[in-house]
Amino acid sequence: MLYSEKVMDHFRHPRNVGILEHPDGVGEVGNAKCGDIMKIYLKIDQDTVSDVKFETFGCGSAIASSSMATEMIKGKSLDEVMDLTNKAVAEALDGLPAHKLHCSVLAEEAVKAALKDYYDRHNIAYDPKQFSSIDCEGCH
Amino acid sequence: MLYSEKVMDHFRHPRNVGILEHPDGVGEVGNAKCGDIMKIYLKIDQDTVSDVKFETFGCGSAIASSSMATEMIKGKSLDEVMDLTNKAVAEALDGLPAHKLHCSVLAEEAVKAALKDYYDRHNIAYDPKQFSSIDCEGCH
Amino acid sequence: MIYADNAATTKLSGTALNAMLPYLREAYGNPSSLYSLGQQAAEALAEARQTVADCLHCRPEEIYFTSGGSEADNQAILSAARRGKARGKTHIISTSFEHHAVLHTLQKLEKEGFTVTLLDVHETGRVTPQQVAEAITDDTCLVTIMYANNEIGTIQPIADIGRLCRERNVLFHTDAVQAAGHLEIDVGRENIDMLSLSGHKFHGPKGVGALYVRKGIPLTPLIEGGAQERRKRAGTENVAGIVGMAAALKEACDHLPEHTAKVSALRDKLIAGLDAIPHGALNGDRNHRLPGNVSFCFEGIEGESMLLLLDDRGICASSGSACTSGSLDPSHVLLAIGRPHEVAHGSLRLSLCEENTEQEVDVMLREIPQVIDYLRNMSPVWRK
Amino acid sequence: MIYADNAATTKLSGTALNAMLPYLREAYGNPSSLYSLGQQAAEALAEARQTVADCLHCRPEEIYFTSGGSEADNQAILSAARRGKARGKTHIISTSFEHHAVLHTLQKLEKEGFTVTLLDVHETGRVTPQQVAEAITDDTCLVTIMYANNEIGTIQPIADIGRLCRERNVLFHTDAVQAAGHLEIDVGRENIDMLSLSGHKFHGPKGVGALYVRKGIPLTPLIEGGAQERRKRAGTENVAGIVGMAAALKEACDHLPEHTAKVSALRDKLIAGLDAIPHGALNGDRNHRLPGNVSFCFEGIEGESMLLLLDDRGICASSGSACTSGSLDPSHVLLAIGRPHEVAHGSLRLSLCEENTEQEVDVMLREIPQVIDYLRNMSPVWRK
Ligand SMILES: Cc1ncc(COP(=O)(O)O)c(C=O)c1O
Ligand SMILES: Cc1ncc(COP(=O)(O)O)c(C=O)c1O
Ligand code: FES
Ligand code: FES
Repeated sequence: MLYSEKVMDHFRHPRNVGILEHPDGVGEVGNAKCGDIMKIYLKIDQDTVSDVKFETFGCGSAIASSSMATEMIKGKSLDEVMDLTNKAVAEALDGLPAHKLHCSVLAEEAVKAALKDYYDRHNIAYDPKQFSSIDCEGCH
Repeated sequence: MLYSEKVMDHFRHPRNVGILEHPDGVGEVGNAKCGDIMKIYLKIDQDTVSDVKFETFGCGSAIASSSMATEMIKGKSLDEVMDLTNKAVAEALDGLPAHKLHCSVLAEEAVKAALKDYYDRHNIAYDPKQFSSIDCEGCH
Repeated sequence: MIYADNAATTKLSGTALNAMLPYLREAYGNPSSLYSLGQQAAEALAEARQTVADCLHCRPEEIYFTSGGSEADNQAILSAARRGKARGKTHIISTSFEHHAVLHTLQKLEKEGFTVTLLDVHETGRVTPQQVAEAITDDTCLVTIMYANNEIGTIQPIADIGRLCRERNVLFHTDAVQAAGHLEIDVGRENIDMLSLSGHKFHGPKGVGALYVRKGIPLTPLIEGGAQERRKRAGTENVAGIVGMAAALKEACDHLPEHTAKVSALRDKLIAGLDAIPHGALNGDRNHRLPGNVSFCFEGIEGESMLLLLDDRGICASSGSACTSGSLDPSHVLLAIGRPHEVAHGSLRLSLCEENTEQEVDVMLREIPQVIDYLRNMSPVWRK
Repeated sequence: MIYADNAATTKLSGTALNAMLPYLREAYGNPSSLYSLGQQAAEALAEARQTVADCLHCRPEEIYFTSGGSEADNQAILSAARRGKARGKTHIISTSFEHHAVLHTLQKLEKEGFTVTLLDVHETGRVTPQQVAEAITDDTCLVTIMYANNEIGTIQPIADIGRLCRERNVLFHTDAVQAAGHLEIDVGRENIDMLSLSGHKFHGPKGVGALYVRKGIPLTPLIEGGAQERRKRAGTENVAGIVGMAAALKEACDHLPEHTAKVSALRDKLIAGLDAIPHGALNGDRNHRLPGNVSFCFEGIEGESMLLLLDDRGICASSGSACTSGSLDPSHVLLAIGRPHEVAHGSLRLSLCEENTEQEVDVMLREIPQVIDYLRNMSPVWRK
């Protein structure tokens, strides 16, 4: 198979699909031209991700990466969220095909974009360098 | 099959193989470098081919062509022998593959060379133009 | 399992397999060998050549066997280009939605100094003979236009283009990989100078194809070596494959009207059903299309996830062409007919053959809308 | 029937055929397709690639599947030449008795301005590493020397040539079409940069081959198009053929010592028997030769008639290489080892495999002298 069992499981049964009605932070990355858009909604309570949802337009590995990424940050402290890497997402999925690694990058970036949105909305200071520019070209 | 039944029959059971002890004319054409040599021995009685034998170094179609040519001239008048063509030999064999047509040319030439030898030996006048030059290059 | 990806490849027919088996078992001689076992193989090749020639209405000595459609396309185009260059002509006309076997070969030639005009195929997925006529210059050495497109199934006006090229004394090659065995082809009547086909697109084996080259047109080898294929294509012949391809092509051509009627009825039912899905659109002309081709774009979703979910439901389909699935870019064919990038990502191709059934069409018409709904619900770009 | 032409082609092994059948029947998916049926084919390709890599002692990503030995030779040489030209190097070293797939490709390159040195192979049919060392100049971009010759079976000092080329930083390609499956090959240990092989020479199917290219060496496609073979060889993969080739190669490699012992004993018995025929001579080195190769020249006769008569007696043999049998010229290989034209015409090649038996050798040793006698008796150049 092209994808691992883990990828297929998360693709077939994605966790946390949907939207949050009153999110504390929202991040959207990718673009439709490239065929991948991910949108992450965060609910944050006492520096912890109390709820998370995602919407994804994209391939199997994009959907699985979104699902896995939301699972990985749910209930975690914002510091832990900040430590999420695309590598960790891909590993948690038992690997992705080389030309699909960018999907895990997108998942990391969507999570970070949502977090940044939370900081911005709540006027919480952060180091902008922590949020690398989210750029479609970068992952090709 | 590469060759017709007729060719294979003459190849497998060549007629008139051998040499004549006291021939009236002998013709040898082709050359070993090209992989084909034919030698025809004629016995001539009253302007008629009373006996003919051949030796051939060559491929299946060269052997069959020699055999067929000798059959075609045996018992024939010298005028009839002079009319033998490579085309007639090839047709009598039910055709030859294109790259093997030169073998029938060789057979015609060997017969003519033997006839010319007979004329030369017996000081019989003939038109030299009737005997086209026998040339290895010609049939390639 | 519902196999609806016959444009990617087909199931080997029983007839073709049975024709092949002797050459995979006892009749293993090399066709270049003199002894009977070899000559038996040589005769099988000769028969296969005659069969393929009969199907295309040409002479056996105009058929060259290759390892597939790609090789045939490469050789035809490079050979025509060499001939053109020798005469000082370095302009080639093609279309923007050819198969990559054609487009990449043309790109290679561009690097060598050739000028390539890729004609627009419009929203219909068709060129017009007028476009070809206008594009031909004194410098044009080749027109190469596919018989039918592999993704959207549109059929080109080949006979008209052929006549025109003959009048203007320009070589005409057509990639008929999707057409052979599916459409009636007569290379003489259609004034085709060179034509490529591939065995596995009409229930023949994979890895074998043929190139028709009209008598009198010089052909340059792509693969040099032994004297096979009258010195135009070296390499010990894939005897079993060639025999299988010929048997499959004959079977397809013998049943052409019957299969066409059956398959296009299934196609039309499928198209009618999918037409009902909102924000979807049929790709390519509705009428001038291959009997088995159904191609749609659905907004708001991405093709690969659709295919994976359909696979879970036992439906084999494709999105764009199979051979570019390693790529992230949307199909150049869909872009060529004017689909925006984001829409081109949501394409679905179902390609049918005579073995598909009406029940299968019903199942597809039940499952596909469900899958599209499900994915649209998950999509941030879909306004629910 | 006694089949003694295994250098021309071999009988497909039962193992290989059984490995192929599923891919000719139910597992007909296109390896580029996403759904399970396609991925099943993709996995079969991956496994076959691993198998071939194991046999050559390289990595699977260094194996490219082709349509045969000729295509592999063409692509390797053209690709190395392109790379050389880009670096300003246009000199290629080869030998005078390579297969035409190599020689004709080199001739094509000569027309493009390359300089080709063809090393003498002596009466032994072998080059020496010294010859290669002396021929290499700063302008040399490629050394291409066959692993073993197809007509006379002589094995070249590949490991020594490989080491030398590596030291001198020159690419080294070897046409191992006759060696693969018959000799132990280790591309790493032997410093081989590129290697060609062909399935049907070791009981695999016809029309499929492989090219090994060491990691890091750029490879240019010969056939452009889809993304198959990591974009280096376009065209829908001959899945069944590739799987069959891999199975056959594995079987051959697994039994190599055992088959070598058996076949070379038969070979030596045959050589000893034919040595007794007057005015005959073994072609090529007696020791450094393929386990199955027996090649003689017999004076005073011509090869084709010998083959036809042997065929009548149920013996399949060859004279020179099968693929040049359309030609009237004597074998360039026999001329290269110094046989005069007239002698080269009288060549006989018997090539054995592990399925041949001692009784078959006895039959050949009875029949061959009779046939030679018969033909010599008919020959005007034979002094009786
Ligand atoms: C040494 C050698 N190289 C190349 C080839 C070509 O292989 P193929 O005919 O499979 O293309 C052959 C056999 O025909 C061969 O013996
Ligand atoms: C239109 C068209 N041309 C060429 C090809 C290439 O054929 P093959 O993959 O058999 O080389 C294909 C299919 O893959 C095709 O659909
Ligand atoms: S493909 Fe668009 S973000 Fe990578
Ligand atoms: S081949 Fe020598 S005479 Fe024609």
